[in-house]
Parts: sequence; C-alpha cells; structure tokens
Amino acid sequence: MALDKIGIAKRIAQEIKDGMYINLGIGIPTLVANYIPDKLEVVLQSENGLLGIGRFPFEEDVEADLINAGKQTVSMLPGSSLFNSAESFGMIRGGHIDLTILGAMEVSENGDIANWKIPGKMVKGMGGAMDLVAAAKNIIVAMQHKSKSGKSKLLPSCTLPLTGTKCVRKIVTDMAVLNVLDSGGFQLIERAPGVSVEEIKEATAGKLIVEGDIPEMNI
Amino acid sequence: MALDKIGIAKRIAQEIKDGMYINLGIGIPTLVANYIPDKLEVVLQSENGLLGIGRFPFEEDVEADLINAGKQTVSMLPGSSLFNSAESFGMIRGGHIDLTILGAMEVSENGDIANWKIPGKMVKGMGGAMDLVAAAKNIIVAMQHKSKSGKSKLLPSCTLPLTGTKCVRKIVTDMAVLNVLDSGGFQLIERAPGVSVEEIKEATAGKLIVEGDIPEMNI
Amino acid sequence: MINKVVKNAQEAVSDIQSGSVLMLGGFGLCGIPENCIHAILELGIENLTCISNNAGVDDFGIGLMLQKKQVKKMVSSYVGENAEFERQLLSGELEVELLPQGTLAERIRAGGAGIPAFFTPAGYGTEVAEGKEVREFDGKMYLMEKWLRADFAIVKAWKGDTAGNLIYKGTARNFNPMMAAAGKITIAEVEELLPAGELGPNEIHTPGVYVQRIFEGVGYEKRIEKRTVTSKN
Amino acid sequence: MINKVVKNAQEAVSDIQSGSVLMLGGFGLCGIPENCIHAILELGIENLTCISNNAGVDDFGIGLMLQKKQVKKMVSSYVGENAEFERQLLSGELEVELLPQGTLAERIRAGGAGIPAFFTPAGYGTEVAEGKEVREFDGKMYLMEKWLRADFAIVKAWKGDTAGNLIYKGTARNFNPMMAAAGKITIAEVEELLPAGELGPNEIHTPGVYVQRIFEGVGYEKRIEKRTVTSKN
Repeated sequence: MALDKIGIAKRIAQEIKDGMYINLGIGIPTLVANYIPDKLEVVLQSENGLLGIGRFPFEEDVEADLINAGKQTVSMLPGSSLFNSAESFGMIRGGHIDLTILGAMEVSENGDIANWKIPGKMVKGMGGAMDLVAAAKNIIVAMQHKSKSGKSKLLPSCTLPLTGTKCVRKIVTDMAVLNVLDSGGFQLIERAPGVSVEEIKEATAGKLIVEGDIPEMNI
Repeated sequence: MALDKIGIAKRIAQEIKDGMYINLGIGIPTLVANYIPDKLEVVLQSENGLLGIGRFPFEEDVEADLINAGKQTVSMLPGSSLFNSAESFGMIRGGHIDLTILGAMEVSENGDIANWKIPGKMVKGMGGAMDLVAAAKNIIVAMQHKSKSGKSKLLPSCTLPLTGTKCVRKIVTDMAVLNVLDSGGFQLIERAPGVSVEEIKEATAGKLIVEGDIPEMNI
Repeated sequence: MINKVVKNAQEAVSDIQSGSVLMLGGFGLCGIPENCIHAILELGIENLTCISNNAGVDDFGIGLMLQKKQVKKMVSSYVGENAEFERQLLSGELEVELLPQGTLAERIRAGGAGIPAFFTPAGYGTEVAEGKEVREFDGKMYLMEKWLRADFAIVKAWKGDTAGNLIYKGTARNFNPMMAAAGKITIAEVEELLPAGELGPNEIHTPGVYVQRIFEGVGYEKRIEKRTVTSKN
Repeated sequence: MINKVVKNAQEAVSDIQSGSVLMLGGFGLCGIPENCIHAILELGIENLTCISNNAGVDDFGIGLMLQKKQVKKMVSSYVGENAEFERQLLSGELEVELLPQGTLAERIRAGGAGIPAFFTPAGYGTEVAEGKEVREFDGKMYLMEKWLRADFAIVKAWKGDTAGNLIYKGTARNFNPMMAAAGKITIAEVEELLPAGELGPNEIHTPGVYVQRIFEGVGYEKRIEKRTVTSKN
C-alpha cells in the first residue's frame, strides 16, 4: 500500500543524522519535523532569517514578527538566532546547511528538479528553492511518485522549467526510496510496504535501476 | 609662512559641512577632528567598525576592545554604532561616506594618488586606503607640498606605485589649497599666509593653474 | 549626532515621484513598512517599480498599491496569495521579474555595498540564467548577477534612534537591513523612536549612516498570514 | 541545540596540520584569538598560510608564530609594527600577499557566503590589479576578486553559548564574523561561555551554524597598541 504524506515524512525523518542543520520546504517536508527522533540534536533553518525553529507557539505567545518561510507563526528554542535574508542565503549558498528537503513536480534521472513553474498557469515564483538546490550538500525530494493524472514524476528528463540541475541525491515517494546516481538513473533502495518492484517500474518513466532484493521500508 | 600640521588640519576643517559622514586617515587627517566647529553635526567613521568616534577615553575608561583604525583607544558617542569589517567597507565602497581625508606621498595632476609603497623600502601595506580612494565621493589630501628632500609632491604623474587613480579632488598642503581639475591640473585656490604664488609655482612640478588673484587662507 | 527625524509617513514619502524605483522591506506581511505604504497610497503617484520579496495580499501591504494601480513592475521572489496581482499580470498591466530569493537578497546587499556584480550558483541551468553570463569556478557553474539599487528604500524596524540607527525584531528583519543600505534615500519607520544613545551600539542592526529619514509609525496592524498554534495539552 | 563545546584551546587546535590555511580574527591586537595562538605555538606545526588583517607585533599575536617560524605566508592588508616580520620578508623566508582591507574583508565574506567572485573598484589602476580581470560597470572600472576560504578559521568573541552563537564586543568584532563563516572548521574562543538560550537571539552576531568548536578562553591579556587618553581638565 502506498504511503500517505505522513508516511513519506516518517521515512524521510530516518535520513536525519545527529548534528545536522536542515532546511525544510513547504508541504510534506514541513511534516518531517514532527518525526525527528528526540535523541537527535538537529537545528532547523528558516530562510527568512531564523536558525532553530521551535514548535508552533501557544495561542498567547503568537507573534506577528516571528514566522517561518511558509509564513506560519513559530517559536524559538534556547540557542536560536536571528539574521537577515542576505546572511540566511549566505548560509545556504556557502554550504553551511547539511540537508535540504523539498517537494518537486518532476525529477530527472540525472538529478534535475522542476518545482516552481507550470507553463500556462499563474507563476507564484521560485522563492528560495533555486538557491537551496544550487547550494545544499544533500538534497532529498519528497513527492508523490505519480501526478494526479497518473503520470510518472521520475523522468528521463524534466518537461517543466527547471529549478536546478544535477542536484537531487535521494527521492522519497509514496511508493519508494530511490537514490539518484551520479552516472544517471534512479536506483531503487526500498519499496513502500506492499508495493511491488513491478509497480514501481511501471510508475517510473526514467531509468530505474534494480539490483538484488529490494527491502520494504521500515517505518 | 608655510603652515604647520595643525594649520593644515585647521584649513581642512573648513571643508567640513553639517551632516557629513567622514573618514579620517592616520596622521594630519586625524588632527582635523580637533578643529571641526562645534555647531556642525558630523559623524566620524573608523574602518575597523565604528561609526561615531568620540574623544580619547579618560584613563579609567580605556578599553582594549575599542580602538580606531590607527589602533588608538577611543570612546563612543550617543548614537554610535559598531559593525564588522565587511559592513564597514560596504559602507565605504557603497558611497555612504561623504568625505575622506588622507595623507599622500604624491598626487598627480589628474588626481592619481600614491601613499602606500616606496620601492626598496619595507612595505607595510595599503590598509584601507585603496578602498577609500576607489569609492569616496570626495577625497581631500593633506600633505606637505614638498618632500623632506625638497622635491615637489604635486607631479605631472606619480612616480611611486599608485593607491588609486583620478580620485583626489582637493589638496591642502603647508603652502596652498588646490583643486584637482577633471580636465587635469592643480588649480590654485588659496595661498598659505605669506606664501607667494611664485613660491607655490616653484614647489609644484605638475601643471599649476593660476587664475586671477589668489587669496590667502583664512585660518 | 546627525538628526534624521521627520514628522510622519506623509512627510517622509512626500517627494517620491511617479516612475521611481522603490525597495520595500518585509517577508510576506512580516516587517513591512505599513505606515509608508498607506502614505504612498495617498500620493497619487504611479508607474512605480517595487523591489520587494513579496507583493502583499489583496487588501494589505503592497497589494493595496496594486489595487490603486500604482505599480508598473514588481521585482520579487514569490508573488502568490494575491488575486489582483494575478489579474493585472495576466492582463499585461503589470510586469513582474522573478528572482531566486537569495539572489534578490544578495543583489540588494551588493547595491548597498558598492559591488556591481557577483557570481552565484542559484538559477544555473534554468530560465533565470537566460541572458546572463555563466562562468565556472572550481568546477562548478555560476551566473553573474548585478547589483540592485533604488531611488527610495523604505524599511520598517522595531526600534530606532534619532541618528537613524535601527534594531529589527524577530524575523521581521529579513530584507530590511540590505534595503536600508541600497536606497539613494532611505526612509525608516519604527515602532519606537528613541533619543540617540538609547540603543546599545553593539546591538544595532542598521547603522544610522544608511538612513536619511526616520519617524515613529502609528497603528501597526502587523497582520498574520498563517496563524499556527500549539494547543496546551 | 547542537553542542559545540570543547575543553580548551589545546583540544580545539589539536588537529591543525602543517601546511594548513588559517584565518585569524582581529584588527591589530584587538579581537585576536589569544588562547588559540598560544596553543598553536605549542603544536610544532609549520608552513602555515595565515589570512589575517595584520601580523601582530614582535612579541604578541601572530608575531609569536612568526618568531617560531610557523608561518610560510601572510595574507594581510597591513603588516607594520613587526621587526621579525620585516626580517623574514627581506630574507625570503616569508611570503606576503597584501590586499586592500575592504577587498580582504569582502573576499572572506564571499568565501563564507558561497560567492566565488565579485567586482570591487579598490585597487583598479594599481599593482593590486595585476593579473586580475578588469571590467566596466556603469562607466566605472572594477576588478574581479575571488573568495577566500580556510581550513581553519580561528575567531575570538566576547560571549558565546554552547550552540556556537557568538557576540563580539566593541571594535573587537572586525574580521571575526566573516572568518567564522569562511572556515571549513571554525574554532571560537570566548571570554564567557554560556548555556544555549542565555544570549538574546536578536543580538547574536555569528549564528552557531558557522562554529564547529567553542571554548572559554583564559588569561586574556588584550594588549593595547596605542593607549591614548583624555586627561580630566
């Protein structure tokens, strides 16, 4: 059975290691924060100028002047710091953020990502996504394996305008976990519980690499 | 009679206007601060990260962590601010400092300045001088008209390695006040008390432009 | 210390002309210069180019200037959440230049710091790179991006002093400090205006040299776009 | 919050190897990492490249490393006040690269911020421009300068917390914040080390993400180069 959004978030949380600084995109990536094991010390960065994002505030503590990049009200933690947008993207561009998790419309088998623009539809803008994918050391994409109309989102090459090139390292979908190989291709690592390799093959338009037994995810 | 250093500083102080942000170099320029009329509100910048340099501290207030660019202990004023070196030179490079006053070994008739290096002698470095002369809107040079060996320091072109090109706007020496014209040449504006135009001509190797009566400085 | 105080928003913005290039601080509705925006609405000026990370919402922030058709062009990184914006864009009334957020921040920072151009990897291989110089450094590809400067930079801070020094609060800092340095004229509105000397010199985010006009704003709404809370137990 | 605390200077610098590129904060003797410098003296390493605005004085700061012949090359803007430096330079034992101070600051800032190159007017038409790309923007000439990064950035702050957040004091800030961001490994020594949460988030100059190791230094001398005072009446 394919994973729901929470399942994807839970699986991605397993990729997080102690001591990481992490930027979480809007949508499923934001959910990941809820499933990071308590024993890990990690710090979440919000590109509008906050390092150390805490939980949503209690009603009486809500502050208009303290939001995350999704414009949600948040709180700070002991050790949090505030800074301006140039410093924030310096932090991102300079490689100081260990892990970026973000959504995508399409990923290509060489690691290109498209997630900001659909021709003919109103464009809202790329926000910080292009900076993040151009600079992060480690990029994990969280997305559905197929679009709502049933088309594969793992492609030989992206059809939509790109956000960045050769940057995605790992993809966690409702069906599978896949590495994007430097040499090109989606290497199947894990299957969602009850999802077969055949089903994943069928749902993957790009080059799928399957070697040996593919275990089920352990969520 | 040619001016002493204090005389040069006093004459330069007359160039200062209300509301100016000013960077003063080491040597005679630093003395200028003592002769700025009290009625003017100006702010002195120190390129090591202080806006609003106050007087030297009282003995009991001396702080190792508060120095000017000449490494002298200083104090702050109400409204002073502190910042890092990148911000400080952003301020300078971005044209936010209205006036820079610095010393020179040579100035050419097209406004080139040499003040950091003498071939064959130990080079101490340019410090912030190249940034200042490349960016300041208004640069006044404070120097002796002739070197200790009696050679003119106002030249057709500099013989020493340059600090910056076409940047000096005004020169105040022990003998004269001169504008550096965009079209080239030192335009004589004022004479030091008792110094004749003939003496200034003799002491100026570069093209000297003398038009009409040249008044004495009023110090 | 040089005194930068003006009476109010009306006086601060009074000489902004039609056709001017403005920078407006804020991320979403967080840290936007509410008072100045309202004063600009009353000015009857138009054809403005607005450099701002976002374009407000329909009935708040820069959205209000869009409603009044004062804006010719927006330079932003994200312009969602705004139906009137969408209408004007699709009808061709409004021009928009979308930039990666970090590129926008750094171009403004470069404008204030006298850096005419720099290289960034953001947007390489995308349509953002079109027409831009591409260059390789240490095996990685970068785009050359140029500085951004404005006729007027309009920023909002938490506390300010008469010398123009500013301290921002929380994530309301965002683009405000870089914009403060990138305006030919920089106007700062603050929640609390104090005498020079009342702000700790070591805690100042924007040194007063960048600010030409400062005033204490009134009636801040500080609208929240997404109020998310944790319920107790 | 991630804990960055190490025991002392000895532990902090223990893996610095001969041949490393170091950045050392400070302007003159103001804001220099005294504890780490003393610990490096004991390491017996050599052939270091030191990026630091100045080179200390004969018997303090980087001057001590020069006495021990640990430095192969200095990258600085001003190296006066140091007789041993002069001797080694003239004898060819020491290499020096002199840069305009603002260019040095901005190259380090670029290193931390992932900007491989930028344009500055400083040094155009001088020997600093030799071998560098020159370009005109808006009628003015600029040089292209590249980023600077280091194997180890060694900075000194006033207060720090266990998460690596730093606050500097007075003009001891200078090059320290940019260097903190430009080191592969950044070591911070502080006068007072506090638990995470004790520093105001809005007052932090260097966010902890840049700092890999932090410790509370001991026995700061904070030598003054030019003690200038005003006498009371």
